[in-house]
Amino acid sequence: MPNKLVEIKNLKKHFDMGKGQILKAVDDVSFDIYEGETFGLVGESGCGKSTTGRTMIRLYEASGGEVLYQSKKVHSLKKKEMRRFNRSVQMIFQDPYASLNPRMTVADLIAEGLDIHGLLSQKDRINKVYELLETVGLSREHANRYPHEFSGGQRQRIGIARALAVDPDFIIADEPISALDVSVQAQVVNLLKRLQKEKNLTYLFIAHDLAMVKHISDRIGVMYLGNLVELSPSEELYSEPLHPYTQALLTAIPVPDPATEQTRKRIILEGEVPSPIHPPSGCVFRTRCPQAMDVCAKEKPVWQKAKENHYVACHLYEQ
Amino acid sequence: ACSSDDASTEENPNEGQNETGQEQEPSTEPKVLLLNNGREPTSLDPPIGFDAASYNLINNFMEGLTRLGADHTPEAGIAEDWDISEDGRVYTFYIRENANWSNGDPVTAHDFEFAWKRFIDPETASPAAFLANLIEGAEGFNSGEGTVDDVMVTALDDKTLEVTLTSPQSYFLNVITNPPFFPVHKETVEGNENWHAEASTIHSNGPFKLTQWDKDSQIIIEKNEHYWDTNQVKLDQVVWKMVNDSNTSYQMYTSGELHTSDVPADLSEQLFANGEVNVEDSSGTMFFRFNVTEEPFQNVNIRRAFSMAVDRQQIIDYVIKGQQRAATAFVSYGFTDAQGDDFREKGGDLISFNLEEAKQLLEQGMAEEGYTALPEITLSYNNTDINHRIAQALQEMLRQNLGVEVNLTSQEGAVFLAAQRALELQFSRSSFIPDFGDPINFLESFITGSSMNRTGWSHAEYDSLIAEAYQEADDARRFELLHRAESILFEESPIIPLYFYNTIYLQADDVKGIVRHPVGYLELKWADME
Amino acid sequence: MNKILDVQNLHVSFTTYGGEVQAVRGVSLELHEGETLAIVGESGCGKSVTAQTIMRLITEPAGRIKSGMITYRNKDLTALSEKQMRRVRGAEIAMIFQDPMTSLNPTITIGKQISESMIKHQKISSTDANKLSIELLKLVGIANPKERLKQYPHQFSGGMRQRIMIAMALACNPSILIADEPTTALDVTIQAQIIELFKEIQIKTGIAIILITHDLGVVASIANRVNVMYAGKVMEAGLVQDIFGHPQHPYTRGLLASVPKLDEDKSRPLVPIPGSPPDLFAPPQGCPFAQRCEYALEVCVHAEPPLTTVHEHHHVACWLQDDRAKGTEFPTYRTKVL
Amino acid sequence: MNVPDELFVPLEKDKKYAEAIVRPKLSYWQDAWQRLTKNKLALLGLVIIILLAVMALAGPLLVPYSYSDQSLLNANQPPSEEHWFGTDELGRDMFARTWYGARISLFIGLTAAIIDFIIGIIYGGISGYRGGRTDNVMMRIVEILYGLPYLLVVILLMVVMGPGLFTIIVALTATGWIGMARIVRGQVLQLKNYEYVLASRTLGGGTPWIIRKHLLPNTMGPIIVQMTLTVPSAIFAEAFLSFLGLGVQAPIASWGVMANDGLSTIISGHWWRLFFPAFFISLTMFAFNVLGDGLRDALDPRLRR
Amino acid sequence: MLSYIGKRFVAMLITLWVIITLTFSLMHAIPGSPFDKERTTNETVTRNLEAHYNLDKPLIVQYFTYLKSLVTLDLGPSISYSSDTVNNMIGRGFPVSFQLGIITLIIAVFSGITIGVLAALKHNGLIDHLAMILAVIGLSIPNFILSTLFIKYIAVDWGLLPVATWGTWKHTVLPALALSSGPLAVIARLTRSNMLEVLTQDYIRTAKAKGLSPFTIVVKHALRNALLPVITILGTLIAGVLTGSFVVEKIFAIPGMGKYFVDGINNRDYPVIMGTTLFYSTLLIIMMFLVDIAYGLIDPRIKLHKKGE
Ligand SMILES: Nc1ncnc2c1ncn2[C@@H]1O[C@H](COP(=O)(O)OP(=O)(O)OP(=O)(O)O)[C@@H](O)[C@H]1O
Ligand SMILES: Nc1ncnc2c1ncn2[C@@H]1O[C@H](COP(=O)(O)OP(=O)(O)OP(=O)(O)O)[C@@H](O)[C@H]1O
Ligand SMILES: [Mg+2]
Ligand SMILES: [Mg+2]
Repeated sequence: MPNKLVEIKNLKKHFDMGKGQILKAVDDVSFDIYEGETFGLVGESGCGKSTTGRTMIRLYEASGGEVLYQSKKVHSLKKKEMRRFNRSVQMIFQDPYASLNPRMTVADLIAEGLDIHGLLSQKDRINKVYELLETVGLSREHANRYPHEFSGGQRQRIGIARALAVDPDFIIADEPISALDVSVQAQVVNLLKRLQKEKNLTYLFIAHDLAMVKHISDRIGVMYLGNLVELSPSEELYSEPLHPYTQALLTAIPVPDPATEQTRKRIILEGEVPSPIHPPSGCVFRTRCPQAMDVCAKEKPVWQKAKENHYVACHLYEQ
Repeated sequence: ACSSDDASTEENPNEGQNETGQEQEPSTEPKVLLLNNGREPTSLDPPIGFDAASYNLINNFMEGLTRLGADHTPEAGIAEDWDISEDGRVYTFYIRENANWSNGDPVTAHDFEFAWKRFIDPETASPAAFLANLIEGAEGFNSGEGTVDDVMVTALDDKTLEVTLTSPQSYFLNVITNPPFFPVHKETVEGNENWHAEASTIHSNGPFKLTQWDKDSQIIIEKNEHYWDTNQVKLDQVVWKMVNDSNTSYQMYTSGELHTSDVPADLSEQLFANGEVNVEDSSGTMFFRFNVTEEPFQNVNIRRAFSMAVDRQQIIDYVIKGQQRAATAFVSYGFTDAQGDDFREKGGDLISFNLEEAKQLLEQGMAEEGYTALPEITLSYNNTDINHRIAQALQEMLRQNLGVEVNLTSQEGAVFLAAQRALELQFSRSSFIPDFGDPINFLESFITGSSMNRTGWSHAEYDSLIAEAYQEADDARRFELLHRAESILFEESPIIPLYFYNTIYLQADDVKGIVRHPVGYLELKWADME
Repeated sequence: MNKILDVQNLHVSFTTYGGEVQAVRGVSLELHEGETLAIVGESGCGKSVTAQTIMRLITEPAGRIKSGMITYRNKDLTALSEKQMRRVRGAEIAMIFQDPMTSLNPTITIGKQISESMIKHQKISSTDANKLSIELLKLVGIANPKERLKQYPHQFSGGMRQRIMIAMALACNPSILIADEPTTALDVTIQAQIIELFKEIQIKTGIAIILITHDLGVVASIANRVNVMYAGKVMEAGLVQDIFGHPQHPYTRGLLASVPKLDEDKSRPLVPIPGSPPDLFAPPQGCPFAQRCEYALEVCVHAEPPLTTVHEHHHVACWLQDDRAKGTEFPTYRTKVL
Repeated sequence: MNVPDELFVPLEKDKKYAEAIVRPKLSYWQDAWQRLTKNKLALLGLVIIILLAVMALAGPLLVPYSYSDQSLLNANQPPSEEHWFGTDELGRDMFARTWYGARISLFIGLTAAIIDFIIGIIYGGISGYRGGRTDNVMMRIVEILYGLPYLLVVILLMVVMGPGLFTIIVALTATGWIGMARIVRGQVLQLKNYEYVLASRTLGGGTPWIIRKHLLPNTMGPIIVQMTLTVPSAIFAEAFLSFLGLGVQAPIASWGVMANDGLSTIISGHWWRLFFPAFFISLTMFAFNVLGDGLRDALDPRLRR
Repeated sequence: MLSYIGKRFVAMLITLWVIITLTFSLMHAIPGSPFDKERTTNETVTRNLEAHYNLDKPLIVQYFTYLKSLVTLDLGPSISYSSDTVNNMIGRGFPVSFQLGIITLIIAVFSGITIGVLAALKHNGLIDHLAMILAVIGLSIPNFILSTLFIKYIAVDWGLLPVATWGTWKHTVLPALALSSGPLAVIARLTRSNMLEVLTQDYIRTAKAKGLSPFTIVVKHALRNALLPVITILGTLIAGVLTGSFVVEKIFAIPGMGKYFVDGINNRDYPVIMGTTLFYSTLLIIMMFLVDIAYGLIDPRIKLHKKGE
């Protein structure tokens, strides 16, 4: 068993919306990430994936629970430790257009981490930038250009190079490919996989495209309305999805094949995702669950082991 | 007397009259004079509104014991006659039987006693209270050292008022033409603390009565039938607007919305050339003060050099352009002595433009002080348009004539005054406008410790001459003392006089008989429109 | 099936600081009654511009139709005056846009936004329009339509907003609905809902749909015919079975290959199309895809490939279709990629 | 189809430039400059400003009169060969005075704009970035400054500091920065949640770093527009200060003061005394506005496509 | 909502208190006193005057006395106009300035927005350039010059309107025009740039796709969203315009309250300084509050209660 790199224990992140309203973006989520693996996190828009990621890297302070990185509590790191943490853990952002400052050169963007930490001399710095550009499949000539001169896929690579610049061990990739074209998505995913192999990186890969997540992840967690509802190795999740939500999610993915599409039966979820300010009682998914039972409204399902390495929170599987 | 003058000068009929007089008989049309008061009067309570904006108004709807006549000397007003004691200190006034308030009540000596004592009362806090200091007991009461009973003003009966002065002062009759000495309607004043805030509670006893007071916008006075001399009053109504912008008031004048106007500085040349401007003497002097406690003006020769290097006529002709008279001394024209001679003309030019002498004096002064170059000199002034121009012209003049570089500093009015009083200014602009018509009012400014001195200059002989003049009952002798004092002032030259004020104004052709006293306030009693 | 829309050889350019962008360079397409035509292609290939040109919505004077004809029911839309065009928009051809978050006016209630075009085109009273709006909201599956009408866009979730957009587009019973990436901004479960909704509506109203997307899965699940665009040109057009079953153009194949499949072994790396599309400021002379094409021939960089017919309804613009290319060592791709 | 047969051979690999970026290589500033030069109106503005600046320096030297030489006999002369812009009420050459005044007015306008800019962005930047309680308190302070009678503040400044250019600048900027601060704050409130700012934070970027590197450069557009509005308002405010004795001291006159002094010429007909200063103020205003508009467009790389 | 208003009210009181205190200190810190005149005064007179207006007491006592009278909303007597009270002055002047101000605002807002919208619609066209020139003129020709020009030509030479003073609607035309030129220019420019921004928004394209006419699009869809920034400046603008302009009121001899702001300070009329400042600040703060509320009305997305933003 490889080492646990990150442990998330009962993590909660609540936003105060004023008027006494509390938005529970992440509500009691626990999972571990092992060294060298890719942990996929999927779920509908707004279910709290990004918030989980951002709380892990301390863009938000946690409202409850804790995040351990290399067994240290992230949210109580001292200033000095925090600087080390900032180098060790990096984030790739969803939107390649919004995540690059349009008024900085590519070199400055990539070297920003180096500059903040004052890591390298001027000469080493530019060499490092060149090296990184080549690593992500761009060329040196690009160093003095501006983000608007690049295509989306290229921009996302710049974002990746920026994350790599400080030699991190752990990268949180928050929907790094959602904004890209299919053909470019593949470019980026291949790059991420290559880098993982070369640098022994650990990823938290957030996305809502299950096909892509399955392709890259070792294990996958499924979130719904601030809760983790299922967690399993990726192959198993597809072959044997347990939670009704996971099942619906899997059938919803359109397959680029007209023949299968015509014969396929979808589980169409009725209605909309409830508001995280007023989540349903008991199981949060019950309002849309095709298999909802009476107990679902009363009791919150417990997080349980269904099989080896396969966890689920659903009353259907409770003994 | 005045109205007949007007009739004689008005002979040639003009076009405007044909137009206005087309349909109606001129006499049936009410005569409404449109005037500009500039701004809201500070108060219509006689002892309080101590400024022209208030007194020009009060002077026309109120009357004191005496009133300035068309010849600018005091004549009988509410008092039809008076006696003066031998020693010149006790005045007994006899009030007219037909002197009435606008509500019909008679004006009594008690009203005067009440009004004057109220005026002097420190509680009233009249800014003009010092004018009463020549009344026995007034100064003491006002400063809190005496009581009201010490004030020697007594109504002997309903129509007789007796006043005792501290010293024989012939200009007393002139002083009491000033509005603070006007009576107030005792009953109203005692009954209503805020009587002076509204037209309805202000009772008039003058040629006009106050009928409407729209604060900040206009004041209307109408002919007062209860006035003892109401037959002399020709106008039916006077509307005073409050236009505080000389360009605007000029524009209103040209479009017929006002009958008189000031002359905007930039236009004066043209208007003078067209002969549209009326010029009348006024009293008061525009001058500059040296601070004799500051270098280099501790030196009298340097001061005199500066003063002589100023070509006053040139500044008047090309900068001010108002046909003022150059000031070659401090006391302005218009004060006649016992012999009927003008004080100024008799006193002559005490300083005048003389470039040669100026240069020589400067050299001499600098040698005395051991200067090779003059210390830095800064001329300060409160920033108004005209001051600004004069200062620049003076600066250039001193540079050309004496080779002296002067810096200019303009300041906000109150800051400037405070600094000047505190003797913080080295060389500064000033002006003097007399409160009553006597040269002593000018000259007492420069006695040691006077709040008007502001030069740091102090001269024992000068002080004693003024003190002596105060006690002198004989006018001829008194004027002599004053002449001597004035020549000392110019031997010492703590000031540079520039010009004597005059009044220049535009006036519609059909308006006649407005009297503008050199010292005193606008007089409409004899005004008329045709 | 009647042809209701016929676009012939459309050229559209934009003048910008950087020069002229030739966004659409000779696109032809046709739409028949009751069918769904999908336009797919990478970002920036001119899908939206084509759609907006049909509606004559491109921003003038920067954007200009340089040549081409758009025939809608025997009317040439390019020749209509702006006023006449306004009668077509919304009433006959309706459009929904990519981003439901920004395409609704944030300061106007959705009720007003829906009824607006009915009041304008059908000259009905606002109370009638209101009733119809309620029906429309029901049609697109929004609960409590009455109350919902009074709410503002920000009070709806993304999926609901997209449905509101659809309701708005359907308001005047148009004969054509152009849907420009209607599901791109939504997540899969909502996307599935919307696709089902489209199908339903088409059955109910017989509307013809032009669906613009780059998600091949969506295309597979709903389209009858597909146009594949690249760099302002149509590369391949055909029935959905042809495109997915027998893709002829290397670009189409590349697109299909780069999509990961759920039931596929993940150790197989994805096959991306290398490189990025050409610059439309200076489009290449020959085939625009040549630089990224694995099978490119010398001819591809020199001359534009002509549109050839593979069989009825299936056309492709590629030199590999030329008989002379058949002799080269590349096998013509005929097997199923799935 | 007349395509030669020999072209039907595989394309050589090195002819493919798959990853190349075909767009012309331009740095941010080159790009901005190019856009600016394409904007004729903006260029015109720039040229006018340069000309005004040159004339401010050289103008007074072109005539044999200094700004202070009086010739009382020659007062109020209309423009002529001798006096190109006529003479003023003391017979001084308006041409020399106008260009001498340009020095003062342009200097004051620019300096005030720059200082407003500096204080405004620091204050607005902090207020917006910190948000919450800090922002609340800082905005209340702004309200207080708005509420205080400016005249009193200015008089106090004059008394404490005495007249002079420095005091003028202090007085102009005492409240002048507020507008700028509010604009910057509004922008920063919006920008601070952008992903590139978050990215910088995950890299360990502190507040000053983020404000300097990310927030400010992206707020330049509205800031520039605000700055262009500051220039003329500072020019007039100086005239007002001069009335309180705070302005430059006579006989030097700024445009604002000359325009003030020339007011009554509307009636007297000595139009040149008002026209020239007013015209040049308008021209400055115009130039800065069109240049500002152009700059705002030029600095926004999104407008490229 | 109520608690929100309550909180804002408390904040407003605190802000006002700070303003009062600072103004009080400032006005006593500058040289000069209400009784300093060029004209002769002597010490006794000054002393009597000071006693009369309670200025002989220590400053701290004066300060608390003032605060105490404020509780009863009594702003005290004027010193320079001794038969007047500050309450009366404001009560008299404000309605006049208010009337003029409202007309000014109507002109400025309506024409400003119209011009701005037209300029945006004809971006870089003739109207746009004309509007730009108009804005430049509006911003660079101060209202005192405009006022004088108007009087000279419109009133005197052409005789169309009265020269000055206050009374009928005719008297309001020229000053309102002069006053509105600056704000008009600012609003026009703001509207134009926001309109340009809004017109590129997706929802405008949606509206076009519905076949709506340009007029409907602008009025119903674009304007509202373009007005937010205009609303922002309206807060301070309204407070400024409604309390009158010293210069314009002086030139047109209008009995508004603008002059008290300046005269009060020139005369060192302490109660007037305090009263006008207090009045203006209160109005200003209320306006700013109303602007916040207007935001919410114009844009339903903006919530008053939202923290931090
Ligand atoms: N800073 C914030 N303040 C208030 N609410 C927030 C904030 N950030 C996120 N939320 C709310 O928290 C919930 C979870 O948001 P989050 O961004 O984590 O979702 P997500 O799963 O990443 O969705 P997406 O796939 O759309 O990115 C949402 O309801 C969101 O509105
Ligand atoms: N208003 C415009 N001005 C200049 N260029 C434009 C404009 N609109 C579109 N373009 C250019 O035209 C080309 C085609 O754009 P279009 O929006 O049609 O792409 P698309 O296929 O819809 O892409 P996406 O999938 O990203 O929506 C792009 O290169 C784009 O940059
Ligand atoms: Mg997210
Ligand atoms: Mg598109």
